[in-house]
Amino acid sequence: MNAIVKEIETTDNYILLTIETEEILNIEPGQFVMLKPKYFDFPKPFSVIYQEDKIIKFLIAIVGEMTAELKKLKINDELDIRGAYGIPFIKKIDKNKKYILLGGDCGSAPLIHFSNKYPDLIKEKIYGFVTPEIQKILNIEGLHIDSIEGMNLLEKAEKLEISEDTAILICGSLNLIKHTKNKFKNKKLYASLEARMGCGIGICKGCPIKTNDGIKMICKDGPIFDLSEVQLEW
Amino acid sequence: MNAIVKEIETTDNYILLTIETEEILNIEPGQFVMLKPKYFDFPKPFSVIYQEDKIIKFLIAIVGEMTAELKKLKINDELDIRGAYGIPFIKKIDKNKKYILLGGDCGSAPLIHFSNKYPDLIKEKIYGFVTPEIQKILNIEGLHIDSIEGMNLLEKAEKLEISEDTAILICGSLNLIKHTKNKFKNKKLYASLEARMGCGIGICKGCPIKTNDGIKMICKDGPIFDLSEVQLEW
Amino acid sequence: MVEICGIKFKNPIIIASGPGGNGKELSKHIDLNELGGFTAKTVTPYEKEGNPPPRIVNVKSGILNSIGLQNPGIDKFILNDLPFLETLDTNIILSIGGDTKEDYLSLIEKLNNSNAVFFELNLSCPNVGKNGIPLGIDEKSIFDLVKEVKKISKKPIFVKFGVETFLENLISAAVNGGADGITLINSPKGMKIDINKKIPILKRGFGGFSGPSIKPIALATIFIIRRKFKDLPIIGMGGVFDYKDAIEFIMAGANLVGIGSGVMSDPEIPIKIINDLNDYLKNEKYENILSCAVEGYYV
Amino acid sequence: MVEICGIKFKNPIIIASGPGGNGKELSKHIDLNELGGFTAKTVTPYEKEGNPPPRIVNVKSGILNSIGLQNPGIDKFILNDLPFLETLDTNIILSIGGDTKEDYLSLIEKLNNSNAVFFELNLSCPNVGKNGIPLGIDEKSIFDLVKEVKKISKKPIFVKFGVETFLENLISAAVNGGADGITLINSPKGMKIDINKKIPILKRGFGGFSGPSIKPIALATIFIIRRKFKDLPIIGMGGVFDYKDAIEFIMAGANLVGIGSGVMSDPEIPIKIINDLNDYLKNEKYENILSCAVEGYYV
Ligand SMILES: Cc1cc2nc3c(=O)[nH]c(=O)nc-3n(C[C@H](O)[C@H](O)[C@H](O)COP(=O)(O)OP(=O)(O)OC[C@H]3O[C@@H](n4cnc5c(N)ncnc54)[C@H](O)[C@@H]3O)c2cc1C
Ligand SMILES: Cc1cc2nc3c(=O)[nH]c(=O)nc-3n(C[C@H](O)[C@H](O)[C@H](O)COP(=O)(O)OP(=O)(O)OC[C@H]3O[C@@H](n4cnc5c(N)ncnc54)[C@H](O)[C@@H]3O)c2cc1C
Ligand SMILES: Cc1cc2nc3c(=O)[nH]c(=O)nc-3n(C[C@H](O)[C@H](O)[C@H](O)COP(=O)(O)O)c2cc1C
Ligand SMILES: Cc1cc2nc3c(=O)[nH]c(=O)nc-3n(C[C@H](O)[C@H](O)[C@H](O)COP(=O)(O)O)c2cc1C
Ligand code: FES
Ligand code: FES
Repeated sequence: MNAIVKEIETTDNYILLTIETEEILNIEPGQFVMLKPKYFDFPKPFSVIYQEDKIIKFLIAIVGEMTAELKKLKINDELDIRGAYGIPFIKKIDKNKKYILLGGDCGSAPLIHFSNKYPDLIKEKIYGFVTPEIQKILNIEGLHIDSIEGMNLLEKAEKLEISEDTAILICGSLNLIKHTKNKFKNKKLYASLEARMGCGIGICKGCPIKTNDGIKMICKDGPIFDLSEVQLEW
Repeated sequence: MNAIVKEIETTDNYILLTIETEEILNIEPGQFVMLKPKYFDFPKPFSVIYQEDKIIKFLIAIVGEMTAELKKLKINDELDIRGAYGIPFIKKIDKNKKYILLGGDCGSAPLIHFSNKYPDLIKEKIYGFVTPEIQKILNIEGLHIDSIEGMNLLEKAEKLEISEDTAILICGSLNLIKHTKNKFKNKKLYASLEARMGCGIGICKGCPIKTNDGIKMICKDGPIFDLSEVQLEW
Repeated sequence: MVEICGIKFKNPIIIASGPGGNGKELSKHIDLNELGGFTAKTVTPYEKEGNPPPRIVNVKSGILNSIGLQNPGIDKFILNDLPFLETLDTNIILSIGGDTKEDYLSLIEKLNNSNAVFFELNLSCPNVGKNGIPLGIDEKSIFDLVKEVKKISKKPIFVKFGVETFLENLISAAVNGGADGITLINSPKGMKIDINKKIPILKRGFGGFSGPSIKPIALATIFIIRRKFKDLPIIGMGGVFDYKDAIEFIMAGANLVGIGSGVMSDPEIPIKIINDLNDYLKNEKYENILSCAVEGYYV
Repeated sequence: MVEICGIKFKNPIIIASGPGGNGKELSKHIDLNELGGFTAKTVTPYEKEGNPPPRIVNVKSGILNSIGLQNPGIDKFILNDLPFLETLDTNIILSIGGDTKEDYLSLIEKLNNSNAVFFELNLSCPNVGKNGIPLGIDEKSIFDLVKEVKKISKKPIFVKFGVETFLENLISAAVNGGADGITLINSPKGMKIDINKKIPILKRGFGGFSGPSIKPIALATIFIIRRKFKDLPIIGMGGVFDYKDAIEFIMAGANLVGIGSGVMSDPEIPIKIINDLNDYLKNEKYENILSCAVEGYYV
């Protein structure tokens, strides 16, 4: 589907991108879309930080070729978008618990979306970034800036107090996920996983994760998983 | 070199494109540049209809992949440009003659450039287009619209009267060139030739033309040739 | 609209083996019944869990994949995947892969009574073969395999090849063995290195390279083979993303055109191609676009 | 900064044979003395006028060329081109092509006293070979040719190959014959069809395919060969357009990196790469980026 850029704010390493889609794509927090500039042949997966009607916002870290191109977008430039894909967080998580949201860098995007839509399920928000750079484009409650707090996200996570009715929902680096899983062995932990994707819809077998129930696809069976059901190492 | 789009006017089949280059490229009428949108890997040759300081204008017919992409350009979009290449018309032609300019479609571009810079050398201008569509973006003296004149460019060319001090300078389809060459066997005829090009600077041997003096490259040894020195068929 | 080996296809567009899965997921996005055909992902005698991630790497106008033939194995395939495919109103092609001749024979036996129209022997599995030489690049193995397979198969046999130096000899071997058609091309080997980490991105170093980048190679391969084998049914594929690509493949010599990576890029691509091709063919007869190579242009 | 076969190169970036011509034209656009080396366009015993136009076709992220080895022939080359090349303060590699062993021997004799550093045997000329099998894909011919050439050559011999099925056997033959190094890859065959005219755009049907599209194939080829031949000097090329590409080639196993189509796209690309690579190498030692394949990562 066609979409056009409505607004784009950038810092050296981040983009806050607002687009308008041709038709409404209903996106539940945790779902992602496949996105590409017109002149790319294959799209890549991006979570959504905000969606209402035809407006969708993304928070994107500039890490490689396509994200560098996304940074160059100007207002009215066209994109291809398809989705929403993946299982909404709300469909997999235990709704009787309150959630500590642990976002690493742009992994915070779907968590921000989630916290806005389901404020009652939230106990604490921690959106971790290394430097204050992100504040230029993102001004929300819950920002954890390593250089300001004097500790990084792993250290912050270590210090979390988790009561019986609390669970953690993580989206960030594999390192963050593993570290947290290790620390809170008997707690309810969910993570939204990432993988290089081909199709985004479960047909190509490109984004595998080992689970207790065999190999699953992160795009179709995730991206959110209960950490007790997956093996993070292959 | 970087250039940005300053203005773009389009019809169904044509583009009048104005760009501003980073630095001044001095372009003599008859010379061409190698142009590409940023996301193409290889540039293509385009003549220039106007250049002053950093401003360059092109008249482009939409015929295939790259020209279709050029049509989508918006103001401030970036392009890669290099040049000017090829031998200026003025360096090859007989300056003691007056010229009938015979342009077929966008082949008119370098002729328009030429007639503006060397008005004293011009006897007649004929810029042939099939339909009046071009008038939406090009309003100049010399337009020959087949559907208005009730004859096409070949028929028009047939009717030309050529005195001793007159020569013809053609830029258009191979058909137009051959036809005119055939009709005016003993006259002084020049044509600016086209070819699919790789480098534009004579290194790749990609744009050959057979001449009385062996195989030459249209990009480096042309694009203008005295029609008595080239064989148009291979 | 197209007939090969006595089988009618409503249009020449089929899904290539692999990137489209086994239909169930894709059917949530497009109507598979509109397709000319659907090739299932290569199935092997036993379950394969496939290669460790990453399995997909983006490169210029293409992707590298290292799926490693992940598949449920023949028995689970018959139980869980085949029944769905058999409900479809489109021609099913079953792709099979193995390490030995016996593997292929047992797979055919188990699938012989399905309503699939063709079998496609995928001889390009990385781990297939004897003495380190994959079946797919050894004339004698190809001939033997196809001959044996033909003895028991109730369906026409297609053999799928990659780009090889003496490809026409390999295809001759397949044809002499009794192959009814061939599929061209399987993905060439491609690689990308993470220069920051100083390691290849794929754990095996290289993977299969597909998408628009390989289209010129696929076309040249099909064109050259079509010149030598005027009547051999050819399923062509490699970077088909729009109807113009499909027409190029048909003109180069393909009877059917497979969409692989295209359906990954956008699951609606096959349907768009079918519709656009339909419009195009309203002005042109299908026979008129068959084919550059056979017509002898510049041959 | 790089030394192979006893020859020092100021940097690992050279111009590949063909797309850069014979230097004179390119020298109007860049300073050739900044290059690690310059490979002249393949020269043959007699003048070749090359193929009829069109010779260049643009495809996705690449070009097809059908130049047909247009060159002035060895005698005019020596008269008109070699003297200019010899004035350059960069290493000259002379690429030679012929139809027979005798062709190569006579070319070497005529060029033996030039100040070029290497000879490169281009065995991928379309019209070269015996019994229709090009020299470059026949082990015995390669072995014989290289052995004879080595007897008379005063310079190290590089052999240039395309992507072939049993490439390592061909390279072994060259090495056994005495080859000092190899050049990988020559352009694979590619094709594009004009669907309006219903004919291939190139009159010969297909042409040589080069540019960023083929980069993954070139890298995989070099990587696989480097694993087998740990110490063989390799000149790598195929779609190098920026310094990151060059680093990938070095990591995959190339000692020198050739720029072909890149210099056609923009003549300044080689200089940009040299400068960017210099900056990169200020932090990294050259040895540190040598090389994924040899270091045994994921091998
Ligand atoms: C479900 C899902 C949701 C995502 N949501 C977001 C988001 O909201 N914001 C955001 O900035 N990024 C998000 N990502 C990651 C994003 O897809 C990658 O950063 C992007 O594809 C990189 O493209 P590139 O061409 O710039 O980088 P490349 O040149 O392909 O790679 C650069 C670096 O990024 C890493 N990388 C590449 N692809 C992925 C991937 N698919 N997932 C994780 N890391 C990758 C590589 O390891 C490499 O180090 C998401 C990924 C998934 C799977
Ligand atoms: C010196 C020179 C000056 C030129 N000046 C202009 C100009 O001012 N305005 C303009 O509109 N065009 C000009 N052209 C032609 C222009 O380069 C082509 O139209 C363009 O490259 C087509 O690109 P494409 O990707 O859109 O078409 P493609 O998809 O490559 O081809 C579409 C059609 O265009 C024809 N074509 C392709 N390349 C060329 C070419 N290099 N020359 C002629 N025909 C070609 C093909 O035969 C085909 O029928 C010039 C060409 C040359 C050599
Ligand atoms: C993700 C992926 C998985 C594939 N799996 C198979 C397979 O199981 N069997 C097979 O014969 N080919 C497989 N292929 C190859 C395709 O069928 C096809 O031959 C190749 O990708 C070229 O076509 P394309 O450019 O349209 O993708 C696979 C390709 C991709 C990209
Ligand atoms: C226009 C053109 C001409 C070429 N001529 C030759 C040649 O004369 N001899 C040769 O060995 N290779 C020739 N090649 C192949 C290149 O040297 C190189 O191997 C190939 O193009 C891949 O590298 P690239 O992608 O950087 O161009 C030519 C390539 C092109 C594009
Ligand atoms: S990306 Fe294709 S299966 Fe997940
Ligand atoms: S385009 Fe390369 S020589 Fe003319």
